[in-house]
Amino acid sequence: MFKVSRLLVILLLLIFGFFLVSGIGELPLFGNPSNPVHKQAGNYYLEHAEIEMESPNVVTAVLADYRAVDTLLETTVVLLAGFAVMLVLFSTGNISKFEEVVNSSYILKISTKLLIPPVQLFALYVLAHGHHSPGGGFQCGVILGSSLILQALVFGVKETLNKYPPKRIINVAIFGVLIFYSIGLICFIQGGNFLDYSQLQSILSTTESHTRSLGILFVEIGVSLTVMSVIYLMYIFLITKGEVNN
Amino acid sequence: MLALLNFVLLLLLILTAILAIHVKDNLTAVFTLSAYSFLICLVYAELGAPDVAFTEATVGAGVSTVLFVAAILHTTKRSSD
Amino acid sequence: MPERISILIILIPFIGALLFPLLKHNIAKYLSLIVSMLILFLAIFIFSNILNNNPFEYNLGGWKRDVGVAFWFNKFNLIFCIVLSSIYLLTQIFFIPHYHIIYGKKLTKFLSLQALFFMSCFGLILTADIFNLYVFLEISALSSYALIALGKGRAYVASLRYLILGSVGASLYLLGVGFLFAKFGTLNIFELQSIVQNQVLGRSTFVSLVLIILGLLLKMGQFPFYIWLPEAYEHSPTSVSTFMAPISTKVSAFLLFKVLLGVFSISQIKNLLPESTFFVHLATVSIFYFGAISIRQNCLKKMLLCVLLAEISYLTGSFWILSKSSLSAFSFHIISDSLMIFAGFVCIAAIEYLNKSSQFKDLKGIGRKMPFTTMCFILALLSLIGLPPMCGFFSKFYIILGAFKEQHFLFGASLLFSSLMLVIATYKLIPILFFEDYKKIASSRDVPLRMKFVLACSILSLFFVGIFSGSLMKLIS
Amino acid sequence: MKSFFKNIILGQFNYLAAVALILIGLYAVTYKRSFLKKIIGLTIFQTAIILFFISIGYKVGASAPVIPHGKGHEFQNFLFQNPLPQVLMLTAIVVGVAVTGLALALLEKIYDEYGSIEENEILEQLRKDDA
Repeated sequence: MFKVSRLLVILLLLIFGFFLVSGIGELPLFGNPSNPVHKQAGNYYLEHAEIEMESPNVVTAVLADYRAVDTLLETTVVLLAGFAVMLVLFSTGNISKFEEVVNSSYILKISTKLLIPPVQLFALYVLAHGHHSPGGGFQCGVILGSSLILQALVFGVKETLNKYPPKRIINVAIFGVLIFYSIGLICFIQGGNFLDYSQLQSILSTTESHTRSLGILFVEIGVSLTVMSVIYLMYIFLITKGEVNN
Repeated sequence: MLALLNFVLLLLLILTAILAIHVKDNLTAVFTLSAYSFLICLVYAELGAPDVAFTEATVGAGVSTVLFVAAILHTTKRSSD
Repeated sequence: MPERISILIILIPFIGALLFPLLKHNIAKYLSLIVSMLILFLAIFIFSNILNNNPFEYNLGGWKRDVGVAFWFNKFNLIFCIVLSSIYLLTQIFFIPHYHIIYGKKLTKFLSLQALFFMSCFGLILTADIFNLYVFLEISALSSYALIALGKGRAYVASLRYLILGSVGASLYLLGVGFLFAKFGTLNIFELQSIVQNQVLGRSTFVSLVLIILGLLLKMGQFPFYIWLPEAYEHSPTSVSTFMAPISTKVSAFLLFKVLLGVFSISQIKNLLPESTFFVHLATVSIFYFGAISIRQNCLKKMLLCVLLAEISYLTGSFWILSKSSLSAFSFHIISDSLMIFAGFVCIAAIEYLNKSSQFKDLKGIGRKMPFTTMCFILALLSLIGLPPMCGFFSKFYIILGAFKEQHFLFGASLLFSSLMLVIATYKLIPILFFEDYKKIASSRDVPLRMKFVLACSILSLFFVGIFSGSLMKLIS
Repeated sequence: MKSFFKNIILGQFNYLAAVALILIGLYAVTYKRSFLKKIIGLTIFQTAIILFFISIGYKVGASAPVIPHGKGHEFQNFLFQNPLPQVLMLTAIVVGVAVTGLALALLEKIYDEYGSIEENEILEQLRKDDA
C-alpha cells in the first residue's frame, strides 16, 4: 500500500488486537455446553437432523438441506472462480508453445497408475457416505480433482489434456451446478419453496425422511462434479499459463 | 480435547504463520503455509470438527499448495522482503 | 401466489449465467437481453403487489427462519431491485451489438459473470440472513474482480489490489458476524433483533458493530479506504465500469443500513457508538477533499469518479446522522445517485464509442460533432449539481434538511461546496466541448439510434425520480 | 490479575490464538511488498477467522456431530458438538481457495506485464507510464 514505517503498522495492529481482545473478554466462556450459541439453532439441528433426514452426519444434513442455499451459492463461487481464472489467463496461443519436460521414471509411472484408481474410489466412498461419516460433496470433489492433478504431474500436462480437454471439463462444472439448481427447481415446480426436498416425495414415492436424504445425495453429486472440474482447471491454467485454449 | 495438545498446537500454529510471512524464499514460504494448513487441520480435528478438518486438509494443505507452486513456477522464487 | 414467484428474481439470472457458456455467441447475447427484460418485469410485478399488501418473507427450503435461510421482500428492497434491473437492461441494450468486438471469444463467459454479478446484488438486497449475506458478498466481489481484470495491462494490478482489499473487508465483516453469533447464537436479522431488543449490549457487541462497519466501509470505498476504487473503475473496460461503478458501492452502503438498523435500533447504536458523529466529520472532510480534486482532473472519467467518491461520503454522512429524516434521505439518495452516476457513465461510454478517449484535450468541439450525447452529459452533470426538476436537487435537499435538523451545519455546507466545485468544473468544461475549433468539424455524426435511446432513458429516469420524489419518500420512510 | 490470567489467557486461549493469527495476517497484507506474501497473509487471515468460528461452537467433552444411526430419539445434545459453525466454515474454506486461485492467476499475468511481483516496483513502472 502506501509507504508506511514498520513501527507504525505494528502499533496500529496492536491497537486493533487489543480492541479485539477486549471484545473476547466479554464473550461467553470457551467450551461450556450452555453457551447461548448452542441454544438457538445448534440444538435444533442435533435433535431433528437424524429423525427428519436419516442422516447421522448432522453437518451434511445442515449443509445440504437446512441451509442448502449457502451450498448452492458456494458452488457458484467455485464455478465463478473457474470462469475467472479462464478469463484472466485467456490466451489464444496453442499448446505446442508450452514446452514441458516429463522425466518421471518408469517406477513412478507404474505406481501412480496403481495409485489413482483407489484414490478415486475413496473419493466416491467419501461422497456416498457423506450421510454417515464425515465427508460429502466438497471433499469428494477435491480428492477427484487432485487425482487428475496427480495424473497431470506424473504423465505430463499434454497427455492429460488430450484425455481431459478443458472445453469439456468446464461443461462438467456447469453441469454440476445445473444438477443442484434443477433439483431446487423441481421442488419449486412441485409447489414447495425453492430447495424444499419434501416436494420430491411424489416423484421418489418413499417416506419423507428418505426423500430428503436422497435429495441430499443428488445435491452432493452436483457439488463434487463442479469442485472436481474447477480444481483441475485451475491447476491446468496456472501451470500452462493459459496456452491451452485451442 | 487435551488442553495441553491444543495449547501446543496453537503455539506451533502461530510459529509457522510468522515463519511463512518472514521467510525470504517464496517456495519455503509456500511449504511453511502448507505445514500451517495441516496444523490448523489438526486443531479442527481436535476441536471436534472432522468435516472441517477433512476439507482443510485436502483443500488447504493439498490443492492450494499445488496452485501456489504452479504460480511460483511462472513468477519469481526471489522475494525482496 | 406471487410470494412463491418472487424467488425467480434470483433464479432467472442464475439459470442465465449457467446456460450462457453452453450457447453460441449471438444466441447468448440476445438471451441475456431477454433475461434482463424478464427480471425488470418481474421486479415491477412483485413491487406492484407488495404495494397493496404488506412485505413478506420467503423461507428457502421450507424451513422456518431460525433454522433455515430466509429472504425479505419489502418496498424499498424492491424499488432498489427495479433500479438495478433497469440499469442491467439499459447496459445490455447499449453494448450488445458490439460486445463481440470488445470480448471476442470471451463473450459468453463475460455475459455469465455479468448475470452472476446482478444475481448477487439482488441477493445482497433481499437476504435476511447475515451469513448468507457474506456468501452473496463473495460472489459479487469475485465477479467484479474477474470483470475488472478483463481490461488491458494495468487492469490486472487494479484487480489484484481490489481483490486483496475486498477480501480483507469481507473477512472483517465475517469476524463481526462471528462475534454477534457467539453472543446471540442466531443468524437471522429479525431473530437477532428480537433477542437484542431487551438486552443491555456489552463490549463484544460493540466490537462486532465496529468490525461490520469497518468491513462494509472497506467494500464501499469510503474516504480512508478508497485506494482501490479509482484505479479499478478507470482501467476496467467501459462496458464493465458502466454498470459496476454505480451499483457496487451503493449496494454496500445499503448493506450498512440493512444490517445495522435491522439488528439494532437507532438509540442502541447511539449509546453503543457514542462517537458516531466522527463518521459525519470524516464524510465532510472527504467531500471537501474530493470536491477540490474534481476540478483539477483532465479526463471526464476521472472527474466522474471523484464525484462518485464524494457521493459515497454523502451516503456515510447522512447515514451516521442517525435521525429519521436523514435515514430516509439516505435511502432516497441511494436510488437517485445510482441513476445519476449511471447516466454519467453511459454518456462517457457513448463519447468513448466514437471519440476513443475522454481526455479533455481530445474533446475539442465535441458538442458540434455529437450534440445529443454532450447535451445528455451536461444534463447529467446538472442533475449531479442539483438542478431543481431533476432527482439530484431533491436528494441533496433532503440530506441538507436532515443535516441542519441535527445541527451538522458543516456537513450541509460541504454538500453545497461540492455542488459549487462541480459548477466550476462544468463551467470549465463547456468552452472545451462547444467553442474550441468549432469550425473544423464539418458534419455532426452522433451515436447510433439505440445508444441515443439508452441515453434518453437514463436522463428521463432522472427527471422521473425527481418529479415523483415526494411519493417515493413516503414509500421509503 | 490472577483471575484475569486464568479465565482470559487459559480459558479463552483459542480466541487469543485466532486474534494473534489475524494480526499476523493483517501485518503481511499491509506491510509486505511482494504480492505473493500478501496473498499468503490473506490466507492466514481467513483461516484465523475460521478457527475463531470453530472455537465458538465448541463444547467440552462432546464428540463429533455424528449421531449413531437410529438413535435420533433418545440422546443428550451436550454430547455432540454444535454443527452450525462447522457448516458455515466449510463454505468459508472453499471460498478462500477460490479467491486464492484467482489471485494467483492475476499474479501470473502481472508478472508477464511488469516482470515483477513487488508492489513498489510495479507502482514505479505505473508512474513512469503515466508521466
